[in-house]
Amino acid sequence: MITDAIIANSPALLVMIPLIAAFACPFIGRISPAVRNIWVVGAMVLTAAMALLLAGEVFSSGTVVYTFGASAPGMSVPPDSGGIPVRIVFTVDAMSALMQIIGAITGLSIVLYSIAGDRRHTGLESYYTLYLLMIAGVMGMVSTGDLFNFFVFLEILSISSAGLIAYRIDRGVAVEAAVKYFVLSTIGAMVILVAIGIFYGEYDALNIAVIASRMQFTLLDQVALVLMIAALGMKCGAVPMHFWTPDAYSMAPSSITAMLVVASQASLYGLFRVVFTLYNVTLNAATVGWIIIVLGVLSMVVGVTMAIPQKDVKRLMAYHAISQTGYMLLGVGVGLAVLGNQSLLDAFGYVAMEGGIFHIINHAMYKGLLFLTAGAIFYRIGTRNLNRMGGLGHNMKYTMVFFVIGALAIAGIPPFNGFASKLMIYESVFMFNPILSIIAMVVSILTLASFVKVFHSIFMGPRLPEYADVKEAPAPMLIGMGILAAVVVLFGLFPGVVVDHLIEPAAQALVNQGAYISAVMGGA
Amino acid sequence: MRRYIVAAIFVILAASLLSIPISFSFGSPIATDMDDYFIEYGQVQTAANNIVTSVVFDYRGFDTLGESVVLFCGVVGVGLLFRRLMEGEEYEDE
Amino acid sequence: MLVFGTIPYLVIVALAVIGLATVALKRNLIKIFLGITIFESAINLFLVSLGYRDGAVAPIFTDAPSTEMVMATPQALTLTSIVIGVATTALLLSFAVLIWKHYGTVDTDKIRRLKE
Amino acid sequence: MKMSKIVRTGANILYPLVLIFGLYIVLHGHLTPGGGFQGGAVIATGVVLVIVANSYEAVTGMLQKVVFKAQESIGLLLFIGVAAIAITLGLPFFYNFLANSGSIFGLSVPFGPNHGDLNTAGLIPIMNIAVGIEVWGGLTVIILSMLSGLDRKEA
Repeated sequence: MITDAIIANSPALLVMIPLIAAFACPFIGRISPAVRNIWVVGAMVLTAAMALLLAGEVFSSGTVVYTFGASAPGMSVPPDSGGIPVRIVFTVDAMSALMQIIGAITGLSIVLYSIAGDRRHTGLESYYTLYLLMIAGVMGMVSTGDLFNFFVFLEILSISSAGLIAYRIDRGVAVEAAVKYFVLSTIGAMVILVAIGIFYGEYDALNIAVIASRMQFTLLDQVALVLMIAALGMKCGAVPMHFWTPDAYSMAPSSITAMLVVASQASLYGLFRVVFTLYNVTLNAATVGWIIIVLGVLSMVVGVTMAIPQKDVKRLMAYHAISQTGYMLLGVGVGLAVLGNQSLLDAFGYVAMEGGIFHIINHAMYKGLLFLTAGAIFYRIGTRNLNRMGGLGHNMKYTMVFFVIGALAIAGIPPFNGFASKLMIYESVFMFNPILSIIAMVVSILTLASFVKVFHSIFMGPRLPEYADVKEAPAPMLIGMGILAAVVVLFGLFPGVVVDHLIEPAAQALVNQGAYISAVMGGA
Repeated sequence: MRRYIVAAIFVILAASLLSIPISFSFGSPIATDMDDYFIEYGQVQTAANNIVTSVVFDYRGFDTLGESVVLFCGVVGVGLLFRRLMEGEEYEDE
Repeated sequence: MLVFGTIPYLVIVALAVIGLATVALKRNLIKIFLGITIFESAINLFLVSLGYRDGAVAPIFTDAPSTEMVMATPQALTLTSIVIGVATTALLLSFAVLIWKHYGTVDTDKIRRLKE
Repeated sequence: MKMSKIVRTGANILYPLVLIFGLYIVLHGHLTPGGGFQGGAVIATGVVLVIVANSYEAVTGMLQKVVFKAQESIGLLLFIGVAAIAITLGLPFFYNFLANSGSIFGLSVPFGPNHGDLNTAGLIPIMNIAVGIEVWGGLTVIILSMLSGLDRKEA
């Protein structure tokens, strides 16, 4: 009875659990820090369990539709409404479920990491409240099937992130980074709202499925598409709009930086959802596909070239994050460019999209891991400047191992997960356009070179006198990093299983617009 | 150089936004089916005379929860920014 | 009435461009935040004017005889958008206070310590 | 900084009226223009009026941030709580199970013009009250936080 209710309401509970935990967190935090930590970890474990439960449901029996406030969760279309959903509908298909798994795994490891890492700081109950709200924002963004609801969750995500980026208020630079991030993301969100208003004015609907089924691709729709791509591209840190990324990523606490990676991927999910589900074949797929490919290639090249001269380890990793976002855009963009052509899609389009989508989950894992190791190093030695580090491999062996795993994964070295997704991208993109594939490989080599340098300057060399008594990172931090590292290795060892069971349904769900529409509107 | 880029962006933006007045006509919306449903059935279904409230709290109640959460985020964020730091609490060295 | 049907949206476009121009061209943080607020207002106006029908009344049933009513959803969306705007503005102004505390100025040219 | 006696007395007289007006807007959200957000904002304006008329130091003892923070959390928990009751009844989140049920706030309303009854609309008035409590607390906390963040020597 209770399990039935939980399964039936899992899409709502996925957002409700972090929200309720966040609302109560200021109270709980007054009792004692230990109780608060248990509360936050418990809420996160429950959320992760709910995400896995829901994902199991989605991957076994197809898209889950949850209608808020209807007489039954599946009743998205009221019988007397003439076939239109009037309420807010959560539409969880394979792609959403994949993003929820990413959010759940990363969120859980980050929270384990932060209960050790931030013990000596003030304002922690606000910190965890905002952290839980960030989780709720990500989960809501990837689950919702309603454009305005998407905007609301986007704002929840940006406001909580902005507060957390400025967490280190004793330094002006952190506040400055937060201002930069927040001004840009507010404008981005407002631009998205203009696009939503345009859709509303044209079709009198806010549900993605309804708008998709009525899409005419008029002049207004083209304007809305441009606005959406620009705003969501900015939120995910693609290159012409990337300038907030290094500042925000380097100034936020490391655990928040790892979460910001997931947040930017939720925006990437939004971009894919708009392009594939909202427009699909009505748009000129080749043109828009090439726009996304160009964004991706620019991100790859500019990101990696900016990364190489950086002295601040987190700033360097932030530029690498931009560069890796380029791979996802490239893979999915190639899939979009051949969307209308079934034979090309079968030949390499699906593989390219699967590579791009696989890279999303891989990137969240290894980049989160790298930022967490950077945070552990900062926690122990108090600097992020590469020139002042050295010889830490003697004292922080586990951190070093985790860093090596993350660095090899980001550089695309087998047997780690970055290799699996990059190989899919190289192969399929080569059939589409060899030059793009070669650029991607060169960028990967540069990434490896950059991380070899970083590894050498942090861990190698003689034991420095000022770091002689540096200890290993505390155990909860290592557990948090260990979860991510284990996922990185597992995905790298068994890419076939992951691709078959998680990635391929997600790619199919993106391409198959008709299934999405009929899931909401009941085959209408 | 930067000024020219900004100016170019503005021209593009204004031009694209001008498609709104070209396509929409104030006072005569193009499609109205969802809102006709609200006006016709909202009063009976939710028993509220104010259709806007029935949309805000019933049909789109989840949005309203989201907007309260946004306000909560703002409040917690402002509280986090104006907190008092502990004695000797240091985050960075530079 | 093509002209009347166009003017409100033209005003909205003008407001939006003014707001964004303030954000892009001003150097004072407070003015930048004001620009964001103006842009938000333009969008709120846009949303609420989408639902207007000529000669219709507010969608609230009272003892007054029933006539045509304007669309209700845009008003709900605008309400949400306004509240989000309040939270945004509060956070932005807090940032401005903190920046002023650290640097003694809110001029973006003088406070830019982050590397480009 | 302290305002003149006239302003302070005026604010003290106006404050209860503002409070009652705000509560009216909150409670009648399902019948007249208004609702939880608007009413909560009106009440918070009343609090600001008191702060502006008296000096900040004089009101900090009376208006404690902790109380308003708790009020905000309670409002939100009430909101999500009443929305979640539906789950325990086997209905989806946010289902308005009180509307047209005959119990509290449960009277039915026929279609068309009528003069309205406070005892209608099911969960909507309860949610309005919850949101009103939340906005009242939230906006007050924002104002108090920002005031406490200012350097008192400058003011």
